[in-house]
Amino acid sequence: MAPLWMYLAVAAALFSLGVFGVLARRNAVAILMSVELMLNAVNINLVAFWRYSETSTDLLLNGYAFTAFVLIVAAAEAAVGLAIIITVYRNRRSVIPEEAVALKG
Amino acid sequence: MELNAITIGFVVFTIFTLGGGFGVVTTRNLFQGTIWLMVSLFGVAGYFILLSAPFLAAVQILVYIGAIAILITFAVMLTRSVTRIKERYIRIVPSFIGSLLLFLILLFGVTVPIFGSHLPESAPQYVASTRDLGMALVDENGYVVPFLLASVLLTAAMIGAIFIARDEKAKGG
Amino acid sequence: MNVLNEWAFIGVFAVMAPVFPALPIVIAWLFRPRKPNVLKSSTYECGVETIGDTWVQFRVQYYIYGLIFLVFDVEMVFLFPWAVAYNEMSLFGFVAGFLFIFLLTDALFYAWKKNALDWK
Amino acid sequence: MDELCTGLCQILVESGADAGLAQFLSLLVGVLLVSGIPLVTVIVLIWVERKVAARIQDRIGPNRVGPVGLLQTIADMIKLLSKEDITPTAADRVLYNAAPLVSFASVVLIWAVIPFTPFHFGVDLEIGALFFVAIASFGTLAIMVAGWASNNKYALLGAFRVVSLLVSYEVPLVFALLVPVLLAGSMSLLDIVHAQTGMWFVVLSPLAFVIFYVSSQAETGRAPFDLIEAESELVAGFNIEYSGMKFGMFFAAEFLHVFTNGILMALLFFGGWMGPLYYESPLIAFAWLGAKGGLIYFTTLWLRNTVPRLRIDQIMAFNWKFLVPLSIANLIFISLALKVMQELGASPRNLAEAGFVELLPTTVVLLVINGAMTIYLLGLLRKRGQEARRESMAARVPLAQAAAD
Repeated sequence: MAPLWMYLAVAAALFSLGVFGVLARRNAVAILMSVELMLNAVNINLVAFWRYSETSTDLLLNGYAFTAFVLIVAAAEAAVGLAIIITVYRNRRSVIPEEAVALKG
Repeated sequence: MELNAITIGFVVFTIFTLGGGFGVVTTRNLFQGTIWLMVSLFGVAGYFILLSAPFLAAVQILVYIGAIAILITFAVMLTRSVTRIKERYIRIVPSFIGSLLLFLILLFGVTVPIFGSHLPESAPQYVASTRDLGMALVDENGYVVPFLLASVLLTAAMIGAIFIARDEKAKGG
Repeated sequence: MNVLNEWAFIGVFAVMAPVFPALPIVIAWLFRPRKPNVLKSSTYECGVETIGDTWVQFRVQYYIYGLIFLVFDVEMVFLFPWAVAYNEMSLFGFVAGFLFIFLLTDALFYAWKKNALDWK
Repeated sequence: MDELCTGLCQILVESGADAGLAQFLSLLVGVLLVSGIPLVTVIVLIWVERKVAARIQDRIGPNRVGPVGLLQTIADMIKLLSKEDITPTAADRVLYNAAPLVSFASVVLIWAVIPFTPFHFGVDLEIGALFFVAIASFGTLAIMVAGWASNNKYALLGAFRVVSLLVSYEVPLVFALLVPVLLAGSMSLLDIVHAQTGMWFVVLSPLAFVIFYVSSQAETGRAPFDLIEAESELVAGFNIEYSGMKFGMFFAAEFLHVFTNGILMALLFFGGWMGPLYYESPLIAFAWLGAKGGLIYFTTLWLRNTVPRLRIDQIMAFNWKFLVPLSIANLIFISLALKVMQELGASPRNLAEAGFVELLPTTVVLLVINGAMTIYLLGLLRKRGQEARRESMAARVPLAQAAAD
């Protein structure tokens, strides 16, 4: 079994990749994908800590269930985020967030 | 670490996860970016299997590769001028330095203390099953409130997204 | 270890599964004739030159179907564990599950009433 | 399969092989054995498909190559091998070549969790039922990739329509799948079959089976949902730029998927390998599974060759306004009835240990509920059909008058 710190290191790398994408990419869809990367890095951490921690049986499911909730939030975020991008694109012909500062159409 | 199935799996999934993530942030073409994202998330699903959470792995594949990938490709096609953006990046240098710093902080801040901590090097034997999760979801002392809140969140997301995305001109009535 | 053995099987299977279709394709690659020309490898259309690139714009209805599907698909994250544990629950288990599904059905009916389900 | 792998592993280790290598080799042998079944089946399936289609259309079908044309598929394969393989210059080469592989692999991979007999199966995953839904989503993505990577308007348009069809029909499919999972209290396919010892699930919930059947017909792109092959509208759909063996792989994947769905329905609703004398020999059990799956497969072929294709707006309306609400209502009613009966003590909580007699009250109640729903639905459909007919008549009257003038 791979030790815990390896999972954490991979998750940290993935999270940083996501941060880089969010900060540096110009395209809103690419930024959204980078956010998904960050959320998944968090999920790796949650599951890894859940697997490696010896807590009482009451708390046995916390990491597991939390991951499921993160999945749901990620999906909701993707759905609404992409809808907003499509609408902004329709109204302003642009998918670059910097160009859509004034939200008043 | 000796060479066994788990090690091989870990290495393969690491290549998938980080390689895919690298592809997402560097690719010029957003459709390929979506595929890279799926490669990365497939790697994450592999980690879930290594961590004995196969249910989460299956759900990860179902939700991301089955649904979110499709949704992103639809959105990419709907915003077609996307690939014609000449520059991929803005403020690339500060972003790079910032994220590199973040990575180092995370690496040393999170992983180093673990070496000396009480956390066991090998994982405990008992693993919660899908049935345990199901029981906890409807338990008053468990997750019944988050369970229903998740439903409210999804409902709100769906109504909101449909409201936003609907073409006003094509409105039927 | 036992659990992971199962997944080792799935892993080997997953590596082998693309090999089966790849084999005939590779064999075909060895035997097939190669007489390429520009017209053959141009984009297939009704005999005329392709105008513009592939990225014709698509209707938003595709996205809306994808969206509703996404929400119902994500719902499965909780409904499958709920169904697996269902026989051990009390009546409260049914009520919680019912509320969960009912709230999402609301969203479906909203989409229905707004004509978002129609293919326009 | 487990004992076989372990046994083989032991023999290899005793003969001096490295332990890890021995394990890998024995797993490989297991994989080849399990995957051999679908790979051999698909060759027969193509022949069956053509023969049945021919019979329904009052033709003879392939009858030249080999006895009753049995070797036709082999001949076809040799023909496909000799075909020139054209990759359009505008295509994205890597993704273009990967798509048919993923498409076929996603179907073959489902067979890893299918229990052929009580003791012979690849693996029995705890999440088996979810596994095959998750794996099937690779197939959807492969179609999307194929359409995009071809860099052709029609291919992309076809892929979009097909993918939106596939994802739409996955919703009722999964809701219908929840019913056997809920009744058996497990996602493992082996447990689901064992839970049907007393009563097949098709009797407990015929509506769930019908929903599953219809939506899996759509998932495989068969008539009346065959947008994938809507030649007249979409040239040929997402695979227009594919030729030779790569096209053949999409084709084989579709055929295999139909039969796989037949087997899955036999497992989920028709008691899998159960039938008279199944415990006598694994071969009999295997034959029962094959017979049930084959019968369901035959009905899908029959349906495919009988009904005309629907328009895409009709397909979508049928799914979202009829099938999805129905599958949700079906799940809610069945779970409510089951819970009430369990609380009253009239229904066993563990179906695997319940006999036919213990399950009788449950069966009767669930059947009554299903019957009531079916009658209500048929009435609803009748009303809607009449309305639609009236509307279309009303729309046509001015046209006819204009034509008469």
